[in-house]
Amino acid sequence: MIELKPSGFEPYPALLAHQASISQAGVAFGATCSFVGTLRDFNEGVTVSDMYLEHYPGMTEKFLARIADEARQHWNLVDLLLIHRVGAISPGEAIVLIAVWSVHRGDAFDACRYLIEQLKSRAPFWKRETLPGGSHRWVSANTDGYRGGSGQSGMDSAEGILA
Amino acid sequence: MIELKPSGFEPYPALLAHQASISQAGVAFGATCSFVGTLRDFNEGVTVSDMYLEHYPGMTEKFLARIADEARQHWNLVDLLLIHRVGAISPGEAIVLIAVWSVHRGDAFDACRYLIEQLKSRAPFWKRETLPGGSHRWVSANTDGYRGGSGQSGMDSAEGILA
Amino acid sequence: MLIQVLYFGSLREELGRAGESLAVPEGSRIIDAWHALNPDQPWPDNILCALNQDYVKSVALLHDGDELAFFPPVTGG
Amino acid sequence: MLIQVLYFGSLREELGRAGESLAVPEGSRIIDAWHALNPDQPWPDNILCALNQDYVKSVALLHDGDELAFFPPVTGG
Repeated sequence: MIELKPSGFEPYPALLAHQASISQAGVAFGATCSFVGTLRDFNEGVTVSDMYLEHYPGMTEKFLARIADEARQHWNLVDLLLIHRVGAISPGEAIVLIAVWSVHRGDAFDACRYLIEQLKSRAPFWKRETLPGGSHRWVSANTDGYRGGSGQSGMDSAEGILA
Repeated sequence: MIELKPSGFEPYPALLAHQASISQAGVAFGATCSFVGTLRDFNEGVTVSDMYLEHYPGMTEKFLARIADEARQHWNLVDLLLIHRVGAISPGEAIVLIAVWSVHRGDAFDACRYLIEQLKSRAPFWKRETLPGGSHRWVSANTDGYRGGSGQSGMDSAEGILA
Repeated sequence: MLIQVLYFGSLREELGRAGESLAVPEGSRIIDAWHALNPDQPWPDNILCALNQDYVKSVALLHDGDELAFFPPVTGG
Repeated sequence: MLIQVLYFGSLREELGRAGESLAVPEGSRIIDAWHALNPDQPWPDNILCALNQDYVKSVALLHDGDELAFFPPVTGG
């Protein structure tokens, strides 16, 4: 199931509610991998205010449905759940939940990672950050999701607010 | 935090309780990756009865603490939680929860995957499956966590019960 | 041919427009539509294009009734 | 030297013993302790050994007071 949420949601209760619907016919899954992206309230010592998540109505849903189909075709999955916020979001709130259920752990892990990487690099969402003075700036780009070390690439300061 | 649980536990409430303790000083994490292993109630059409999880008191705790330390040294983590059942376990119950919090998603994903792979291949736990007639058999080996396809290796039938 | 054009994110804000209609001759490509709509703006670095809600390259041909979108690198998740 | 020996999982069940003490001469290795305790059992395929709760190879030297464990491949998680 794929859902765009215009207001706050609790990722783990949402995961459990979806899992209950999977489990009704018996416990068919042995592995669940989930990812939650959360808006931090601090970035390098600066308090982060609200964020606004713009999206492209129609294309965003289409793109998320496509990557979900790709994941289902590529791995042996029991089910998946993808919830993404749109609109105004406050520090501490969940931005995205991806949960993948499978029989064996490799499929759940790999599909979950695939979905978040595709979403981060290609799904039409744009984050606009509210600065302390009330002005705003657009987050310029997502990165590979690492900071420093291990030969991973760095990232610009605006992106550093989010995972 | 690392915990061996002699009775059932609810993985996502446990995750949330731990997350609340992390968040008390502000939302320092942007990414959470979690894995839950669940005992299935069906394996290739055969109803699975209870499982017993034996462990090596002392060494199990020591081993889990070591892989947690390794994960903290290798990746930039905010915190991690690892809960594993011991003793009698019923279908539908969680066997293991691994949750990893980090600033950036790559660290949480990679550390979570590292922990479950190390745990599956090296942590001193042994599963004894109760068969429908009341007799039992030992699960012979864990695998790489995939079934068929994608050039992944297969697994024996006893292992197929669990992710 | 008439197409519908949409702008998102910082690009929408920089241009001061969320979208507009455009009449283009047969054989027009995406980059031609950009220049017709924004004659004083060079083709932006890193701009992304979607035609009828699928990613395409700037050389893609336009057809009557197309929905064309321009936007900066995405930052969801 | 006196060591403590433990067995786990299917191996414990096959041997019918969870553990025992063993006196070994100086210079004994893990594999020597196995043969002393199980004279009619060949060294099992895939057996794992831990000495004082750390994985070691079968050629590891024993010391007085050691805790030695034998067990089959692990199946947790």
